[in-house]
Amino acid sequence: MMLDVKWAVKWLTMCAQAMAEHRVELIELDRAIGDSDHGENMDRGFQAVLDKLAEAPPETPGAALKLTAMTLMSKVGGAAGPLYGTAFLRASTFLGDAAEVDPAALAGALLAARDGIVARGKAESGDKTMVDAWTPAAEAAQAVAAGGSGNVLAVLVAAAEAAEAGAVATDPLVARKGRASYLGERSAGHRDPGAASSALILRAAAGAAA
Amino acid sequence: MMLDVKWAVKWLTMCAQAMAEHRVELIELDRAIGDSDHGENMDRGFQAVLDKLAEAPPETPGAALKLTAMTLMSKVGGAAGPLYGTAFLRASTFLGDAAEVDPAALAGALLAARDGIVARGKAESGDKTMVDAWTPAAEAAQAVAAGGSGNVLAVLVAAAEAAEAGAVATDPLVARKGRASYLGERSAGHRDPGAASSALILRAAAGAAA
Amino acid sequence: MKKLINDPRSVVDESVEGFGLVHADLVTVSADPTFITRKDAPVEGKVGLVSGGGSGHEPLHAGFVGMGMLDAAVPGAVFTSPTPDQILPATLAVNSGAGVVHIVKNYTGDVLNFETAGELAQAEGVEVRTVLVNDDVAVEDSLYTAGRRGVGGTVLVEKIAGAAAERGDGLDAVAAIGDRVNGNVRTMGVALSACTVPHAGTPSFDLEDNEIEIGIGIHGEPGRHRIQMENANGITDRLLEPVLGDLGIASGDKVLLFVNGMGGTPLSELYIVYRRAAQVIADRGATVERSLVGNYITALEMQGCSISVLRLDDELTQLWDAPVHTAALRWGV
Amino acid sequence: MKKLINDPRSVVDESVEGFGLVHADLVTVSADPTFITRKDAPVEGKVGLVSGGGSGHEPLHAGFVGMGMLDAAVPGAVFTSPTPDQILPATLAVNSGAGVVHIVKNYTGDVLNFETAGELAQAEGVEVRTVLVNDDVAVEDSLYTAGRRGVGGTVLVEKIAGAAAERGDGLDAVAAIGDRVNGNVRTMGVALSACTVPHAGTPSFDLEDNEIEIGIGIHGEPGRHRIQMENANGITDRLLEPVLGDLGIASGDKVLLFVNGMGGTPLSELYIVYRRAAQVIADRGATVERSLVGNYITALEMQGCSISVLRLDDELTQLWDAPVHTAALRWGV
Ligand SMILES: Nc1ncnc2c1ncn2[C@@H]1O[C@H](COP(=O)(O)OP(=O)(O)O)[C@@H](O)[C@H]1O
Ligand SMILES: Nc1ncnc2c1ncn2[C@@H]1O[C@H](COP(=O)(O)OP(=O)(O)O)[C@@H](O)[C@H]1O
Ligand SMILES: [Mg+2]
Ligand SMILES: [Mg+2]
Ligand SMILES: [Mg+2]
Ligand SMILES: [Mg+2]
Repeated sequence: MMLDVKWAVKWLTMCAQAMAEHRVELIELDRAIGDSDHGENMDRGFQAVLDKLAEAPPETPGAALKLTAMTLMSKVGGAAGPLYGTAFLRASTFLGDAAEVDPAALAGALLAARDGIVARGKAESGDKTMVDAWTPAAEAAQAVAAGGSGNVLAVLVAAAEAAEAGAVATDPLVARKGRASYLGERSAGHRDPGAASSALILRAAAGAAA
Repeated sequence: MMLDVKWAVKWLTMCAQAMAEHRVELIELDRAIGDSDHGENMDRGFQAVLDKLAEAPPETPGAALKLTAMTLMSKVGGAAGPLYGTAFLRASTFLGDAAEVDPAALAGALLAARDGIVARGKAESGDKTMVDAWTPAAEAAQAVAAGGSGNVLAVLVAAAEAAEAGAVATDPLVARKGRASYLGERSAGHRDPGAASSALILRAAAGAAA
Repeated sequence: MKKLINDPRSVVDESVEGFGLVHADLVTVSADPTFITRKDAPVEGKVGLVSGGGSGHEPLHAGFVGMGMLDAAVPGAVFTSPTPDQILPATLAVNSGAGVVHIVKNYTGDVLNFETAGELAQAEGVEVRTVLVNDDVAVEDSLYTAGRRGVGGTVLVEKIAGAAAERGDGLDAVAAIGDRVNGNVRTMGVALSACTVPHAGTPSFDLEDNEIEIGIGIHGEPGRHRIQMENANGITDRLLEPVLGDLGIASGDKVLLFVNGMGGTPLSELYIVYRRAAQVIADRGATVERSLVGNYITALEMQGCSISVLRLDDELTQLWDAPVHTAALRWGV
Repeated sequence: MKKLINDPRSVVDESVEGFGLVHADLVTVSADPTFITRKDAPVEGKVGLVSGGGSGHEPLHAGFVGMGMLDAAVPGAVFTSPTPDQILPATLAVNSGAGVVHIVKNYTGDVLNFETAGELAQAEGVEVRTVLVNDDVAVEDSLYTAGRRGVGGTVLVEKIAGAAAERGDGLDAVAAIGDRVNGNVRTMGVALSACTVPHAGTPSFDLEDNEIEIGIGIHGEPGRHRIQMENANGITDRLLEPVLGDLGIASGDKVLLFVNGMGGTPLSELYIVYRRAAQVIADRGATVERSLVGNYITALEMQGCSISVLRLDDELTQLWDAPVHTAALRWGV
């Protein structure tokens, strides 16, 4: 099975649904160790993505992700806007104008997204950021894709599960990047909101392929 | 029995004690229908009276009341400062430089105080002000004095009781003067703070004579 | 109660002392009795302007002492009018011989204390006129009350009468300008939360999470009535309607629109209220010629605002535009 | 949550629209994307100054747009940095050819978004320099954090760099002055209460009645540590000590002392804090040459304050004194 632009649009639509549904939860996470805006920003950003998708339906998965990147960049603001913008842009660049995405390309795109976040934000694993969701996700995707089963769904489910585990694993960490880092030790005991939204995004990717 | 300057000083001392003791209660009454300052202002004012009495002990009841008038006028502020200032000033003028005060003079001084408050504040009975304590008090004092028993204590006890009843009787009234009048109907159901402090002052007068 | 204070009883003294340090180029602070005068007072040949009242409304009045506005401010205890023994020396200090205008907000305490001080000053040979400010339309039935309160309009009276004095108007003329401003300005306010008087320690009234007080004054007193929370446009309409109605603002009128914060409301929200108020006034065919938005007459940390509308004529506009140099209002210099 | 707003999602747009109406003589407001420029931008031959950041800190930044200060302000959503598609057109609009300085508070979001916008502007042929403001001494261990935050010092950087641009300094010189101010200013803040972000609807943190947060930023985030409530002098000492220590203020130094309200604290209390801070500085043998007291960089309706100290030299003092004409700071004109 290969992923096409329909999947991409469904993914982004499910992202928008997930952000709307978990808006308050993400605000609450950000309230604890940040400035209470993450859920609002992500919700606003993905609603704008929906509008753009309706205005000018993309023709390839790469084009859908590029449109997403530009929209998030111009509508989200804060730290998450440029970081997610870069992630989607790098993934889009990786996919080029291919009409279909196979497991290897998929895993490569996820890794490119992760690398984009790291390049932009300079966070390392364990800094209690979205990187702690994306790195295990990209690695899990690579592992499944390398296994050669040829199943894009399996790649995405592995990525989503790893991202979710990665987000949960941020709970005890002390933040060293982003706004939560100002709290020092007091940031421990709370989940990183960006890692949580990353897990939602990757779960939506799997959901759209199911 | 006649009242002398010792009584006057004791009265003012007991006033200061009463204001300190009932400070919070008077603030609370003023909080409900005014601006929460009456207890603080009366307490500050009578503490200043104590200081003045110690600095320059007066020789007659009239002198003690004049010193009180000037001190309240310059330390209390708000509506109560000028009103009580005028009351004590008129009472002082009425007593002149007599060394002793008999029941008739006492009742006359109380009436003069009441008249001073009315002249200054233009409130009528039933307007839910301190006048509602002073008018029945002055009348009760007159009645007892006119009875001719010759008992200053009885005059003061009658005045205090009438003032206390007058203060309680302000509860259901709708204020038509002072800050509480802005509340309109909402001022009903609360005791007027100035009537309450007036009752304290007159009870102290009786206490000092007991 | 959490406040940046040391002792409820020293709040006014310490705050005024700090004010004097910051604005030493503009004012002189006199302690015991407490009052604040313009650095160069008395100004030769100029009518002196004195205002005052309870503290807790900062920047009013001390923040308006300076060139083109007040010559002296007399702060009482929090929410308590000052006493004659403060008002009198302030009056004497700013009298250059041209007489002094007292600008008094209409509260029983303020009126009585300024009245006494005025009489004492007259007795010392100083001509005194009083401008009574009573612009609060929330006080509906002034027959059965102590009369309308002086609220937001006070700032406009002080600025415009101050400019008249500065340009050299005589005593009666300055008082007449002050009265004219007062006659042409109306105000109404709302509280979203109460304030806490330092010595009281508890909020001045209790509001539920979904309630607001319409028609409040500036002393943390409850208002005329309590309603369910509404949005900014709805609240603005409620405040503005009686203001415009009472003034009889009609098509062609020129006005100054003043949205004043009560102390604890963010500036950004005042601009949202202003936006609606400007729309409503424009819909009436009137023109907002001048504006003022900010915290100028407050009730400690109360959340809420008041809206004042002043009907302008050419002279009032000119006087409004005239240079002013005080801690809280400054332009043209 | 009770706020004078219509809809959490329209707060910034409506507030900026109101601001534009009130200050139409000073600024032009562009909607979609939202940014505010100086009325006469671009000013021929002058280096352009652009700042921006999340909303909720008013009057920062829009209130500082005008002669002698910023050429443009770019407001994001509440507490959310603006996006490159706002920052870029603002940058282009104020570029007269002399280049543009971005004044950026050091937060990941602000840095990333301004960085992108700066690259895009460079690509369009506009020279851009960035002054990063990071004056918050509450962030102790900058190795293990995103670095010190930009807080109160931002106002001083904007004023002084603005004056340098106004007198005709070139692009690198203006940026260098901005960096110099940033290098000589330190700030620390306290919160007595939290603030409520409109879209969140609940306070940004929970404080007991007797607790305060020391070392807060301007986004309603909790601070470095929580302590029992103290009096104003005690709190002032706690804030000032690390500020003076980090700057190494010694006898003979001249400083600017800036006591900033977080939005919900009465002005009178800020003067009480100022009074103590001035005493402490005098005790060190340093001189307070210039002062600023008021709500200039806020966190919505948060109660609390920050204290900033800027070490002055003759040039910085001169630039501070230079005329400025904005909605929130005005003198000399
Ligand atoms: N340097 C960084 N690298 C990677 N992720 C980061 C970095 N800084 C912040 N983040 C992520 O951004 C999230 C916060 O996003 P958001 O609340 O939208 O932005 P802001 O902090 O500007 O309010 C954090 O939870 C974290 O996951
Ligand atoms: N016109 C008046 N005549 C008589 N008493 C008045 C008048 N106005 C106010 N008072 C009295 O003053 C009291 C309030 O005093 P206080 O709280 O000290 O002054 P303020 O109202 O200025 O805060 C009222 O409770 C009332 O008894
Ligand atoms: Mg955030
Ligand atoms: Mg009172
Ligand atoms: Mg009072
Ligand atoms: Mg943010």
